[in-house]
Amino acid sequence: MTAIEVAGLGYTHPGSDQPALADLDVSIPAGRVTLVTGRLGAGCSTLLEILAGVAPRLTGGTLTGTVRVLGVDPSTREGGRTLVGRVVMLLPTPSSQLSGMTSTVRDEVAFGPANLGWDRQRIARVVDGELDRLGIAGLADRDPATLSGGELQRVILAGCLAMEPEVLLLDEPAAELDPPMAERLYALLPELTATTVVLATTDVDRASPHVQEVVVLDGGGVVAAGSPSEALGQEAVVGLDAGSTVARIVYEAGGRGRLPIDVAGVREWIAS
Amino acid sequence: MTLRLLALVPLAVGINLAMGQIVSLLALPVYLDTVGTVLVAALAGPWAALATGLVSQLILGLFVNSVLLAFLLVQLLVAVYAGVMCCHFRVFRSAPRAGGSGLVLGILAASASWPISLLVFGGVTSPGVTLVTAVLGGLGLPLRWAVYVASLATDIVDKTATFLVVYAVLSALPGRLAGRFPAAARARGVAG
Amino acid sequence: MIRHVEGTGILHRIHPLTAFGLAVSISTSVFVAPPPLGPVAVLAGTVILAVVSRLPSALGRTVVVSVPFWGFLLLIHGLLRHDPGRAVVIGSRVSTVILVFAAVVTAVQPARLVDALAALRAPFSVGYVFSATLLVVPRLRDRARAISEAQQCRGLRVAGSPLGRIRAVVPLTVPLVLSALSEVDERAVALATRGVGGRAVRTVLHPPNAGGLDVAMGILGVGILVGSFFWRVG
Amino acid sequence: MTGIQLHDVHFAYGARPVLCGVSGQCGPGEVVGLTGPNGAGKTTLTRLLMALEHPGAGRVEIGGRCTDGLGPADLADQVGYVFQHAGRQFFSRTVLADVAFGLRQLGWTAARAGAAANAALAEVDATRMAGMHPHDLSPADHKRIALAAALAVDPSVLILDEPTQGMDRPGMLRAAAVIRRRKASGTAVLLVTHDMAMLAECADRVWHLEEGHLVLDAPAPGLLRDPELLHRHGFTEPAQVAVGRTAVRAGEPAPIRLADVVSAVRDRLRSPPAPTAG
Repeated sequence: MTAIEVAGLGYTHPGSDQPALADLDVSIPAGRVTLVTGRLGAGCSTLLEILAGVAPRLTGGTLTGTVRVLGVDPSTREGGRTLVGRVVMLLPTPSSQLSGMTSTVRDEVAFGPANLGWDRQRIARVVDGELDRLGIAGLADRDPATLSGGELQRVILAGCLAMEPEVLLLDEPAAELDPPMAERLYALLPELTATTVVLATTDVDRASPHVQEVVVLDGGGVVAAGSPSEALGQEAVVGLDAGSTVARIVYEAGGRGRLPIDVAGVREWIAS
Repeated sequence: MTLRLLALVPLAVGINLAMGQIVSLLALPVYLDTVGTVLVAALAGPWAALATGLVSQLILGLFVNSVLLAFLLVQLLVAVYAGVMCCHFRVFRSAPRAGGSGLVLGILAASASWPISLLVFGGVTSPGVTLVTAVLGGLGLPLRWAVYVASLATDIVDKTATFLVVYAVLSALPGRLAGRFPAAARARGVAG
Repeated sequence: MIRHVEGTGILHRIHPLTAFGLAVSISTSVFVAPPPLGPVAVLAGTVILAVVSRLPSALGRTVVVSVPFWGFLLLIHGLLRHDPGRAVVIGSRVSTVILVFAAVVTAVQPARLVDALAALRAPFSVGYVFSATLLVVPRLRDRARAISEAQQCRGLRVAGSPLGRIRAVVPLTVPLVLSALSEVDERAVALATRGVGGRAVRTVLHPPNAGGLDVAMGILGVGILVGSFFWRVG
Repeated sequence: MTGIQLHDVHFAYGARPVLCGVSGQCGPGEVVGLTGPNGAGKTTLTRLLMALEHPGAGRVEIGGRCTDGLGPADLADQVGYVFQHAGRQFFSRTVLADVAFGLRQLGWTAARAGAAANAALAEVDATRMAGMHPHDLSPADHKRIALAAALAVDPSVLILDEPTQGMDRPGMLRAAAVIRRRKASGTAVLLVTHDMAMLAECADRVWHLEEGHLVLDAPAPGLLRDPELLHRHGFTEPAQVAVGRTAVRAGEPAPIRLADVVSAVRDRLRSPPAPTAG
């Protein structure tokens, strides 16, 4: 079953004459973790903004082609309203996502569910669940304005998950986290089995062990899609210098065809 | 109110209140505390500017010094003036035009704050202005005129500088932002 | 900026809107009550309220702001115009307003005020703009400082000739404003993605409730206003 | 002695100690990677070096001068500093004008400043951005432009706070190449980073700060080749080092830099070693 279906998608940012995405076709399966990657500027973040319905409705720009998220067109006003709370996006900068309307972490996590109009018992239940899942129950009574960037990003993620979204979009979620914290965030993703997770990042080495599907973009279109070893090991992808460092090393050492993307793969490759 | 306006207003208020940090570092005799309001007038029109002015003064009044609440009307005057000037007169087409509009606003703002300073505060406002007032009073000028002259001098300098700073910002606006605030191009007279 | 301080005093315990109503009523009374004794009496009453509510930081803040103000008043009205009584009247009025709002703002947590407004069905935008501004202001102030440090590390001098200082305005203000503007979209996106703008009516997480203390403070507020009015006319 | 010298540096914000007796030196032509968890005092140390703060006790010397009584603008002709949030310093309409700004502040003529700015942009491979608006660029390009602005002064000391944050691998390798070139011409470089791959590319030594104490001052290659030492300080081994280890014979030191790992793998593919016993 697919959660997201995109066909012939083109998009140009406001004030720009270069299209950011051109004739892009992709389908993303429901209930799995999909990594969208490419070189910087390949259009991964832009794709997420379109899926979230914020581009072009909120941020402007021009869109062509068709987009269906959970069967709905997020670029229309009506479609966008239908998807409120069902499609949720986490941005790279935690500080600009903080609502400011709450004095405790617990209430900050409850901000999204409260906007959906849920009753207080249901909110309390999901908030406690997410605080536990992300290991931040100890922060529950802290003032969110006093947290570090890494703590705050987990609070905002908990706030996103507390809305029980069907689709979770993560745009460079670890950009402001230190490596151990980034690792913990990626490792959490496969546990979200009830949710379709789409992760956009160039941090492929750290993220790829925790994803089930990969889509590689370049020049505004798709160059490869499939399982991590299928997509990231393709010579065309490695040749772009996008994706796995390990595969790139083997490529530069003269390796061709399907390339290994992890250290174990290299051992086999050398042995064969 | 759209979500973008909802996001813009707090940031513009933040600009108003953060300007004090910069002018005190540079020890300049201006406030520049309406830069955010005038900027929003150019970027998003008079209504957004009015909201920015209102929120600025309320936050200042509640969290910094409640006597500033008395000058709420002056902030709103700045917002309305800037909104009208941006919509209809393209005041940010050139630096002299921007500076001139700021100068006129300085006269209007001083005239509006004059009765408040005089009647509510007995002529005592910010330390710098009050010192000028006291010197003029000591020279024999009647209090009401001493207050007017002192606030006229500071407001003209301040509002002219404010409009020039906004002019500098608008002319340095990158294409990515300009594309997102189409009204800015109108205020600069480069399109529409 | 005045910051909220946790506490258990009277102003901490009453409904946020009762507290603000009381502040408005006292601020009005100090202008209604007949000078010279009226304003002095209202100021004295407000000081007692702040002491009883255990808000020393609001009192301290008021003293800090009031001292230079009284100094100038005494200079202009006492020395230059030989009317110290007027200085006392204006000074009492202004210090009362400063103190009563400082006390209420110190006692009422912003999030509680926002919840109180939401419980009265105020639009989401009112509460959001108020609280988002409180969050943004200190951040932009910090950023203004960071920008000035970055430019100084590139050789910009912020002290010295007036012309040099005027020239420094652009490298200090333009980056601040542009960085603030480039956050607009990000913040709007964050709101949209956290369920703002949907069809639902927002749930108020902690609706504040009003009790007997609120009735008493309400009577006090109205009483002060009515009392000062009759003192003036009678 | 130029470069960076720290003599028993103490610093506290109010009652909270941030740096407790940090000593170390980074000489000309040396690249030191400064690591540590968030809140360990890394940023404070760079602020002391830039004379944005002054030590409570001890001495900070940079470019041969003690920072006591100096301010950041006094050091601007000798020290280049790239801030973590580099995008926040730009205000000009073009990248070129912004890079030249610092030089003009030092009293250089417009012609000399323009030439140096162009050369610095070429050095970071950003010549095509010279005429663009800095705020139209990505955060990764902001880092690149800020690096060019720091290089344009031809500083004897470079302080870089997370210079590769937000960059992809090609961007990181480009930045590393620039740092190696500057190191070869005698610049002392302090590199604050979480990026192990970046340390592998260009660091000579690593200073590791924990709670204000310098707990490790070790050669970078040795640290990167020692999985146990890495783990003890909360680092993860960069993938390239692990690949390098599979490519060399047991007992041989694993290559660290990406280019060396590539040639080791290439050699291994050409001439597989005789299987070793055990």
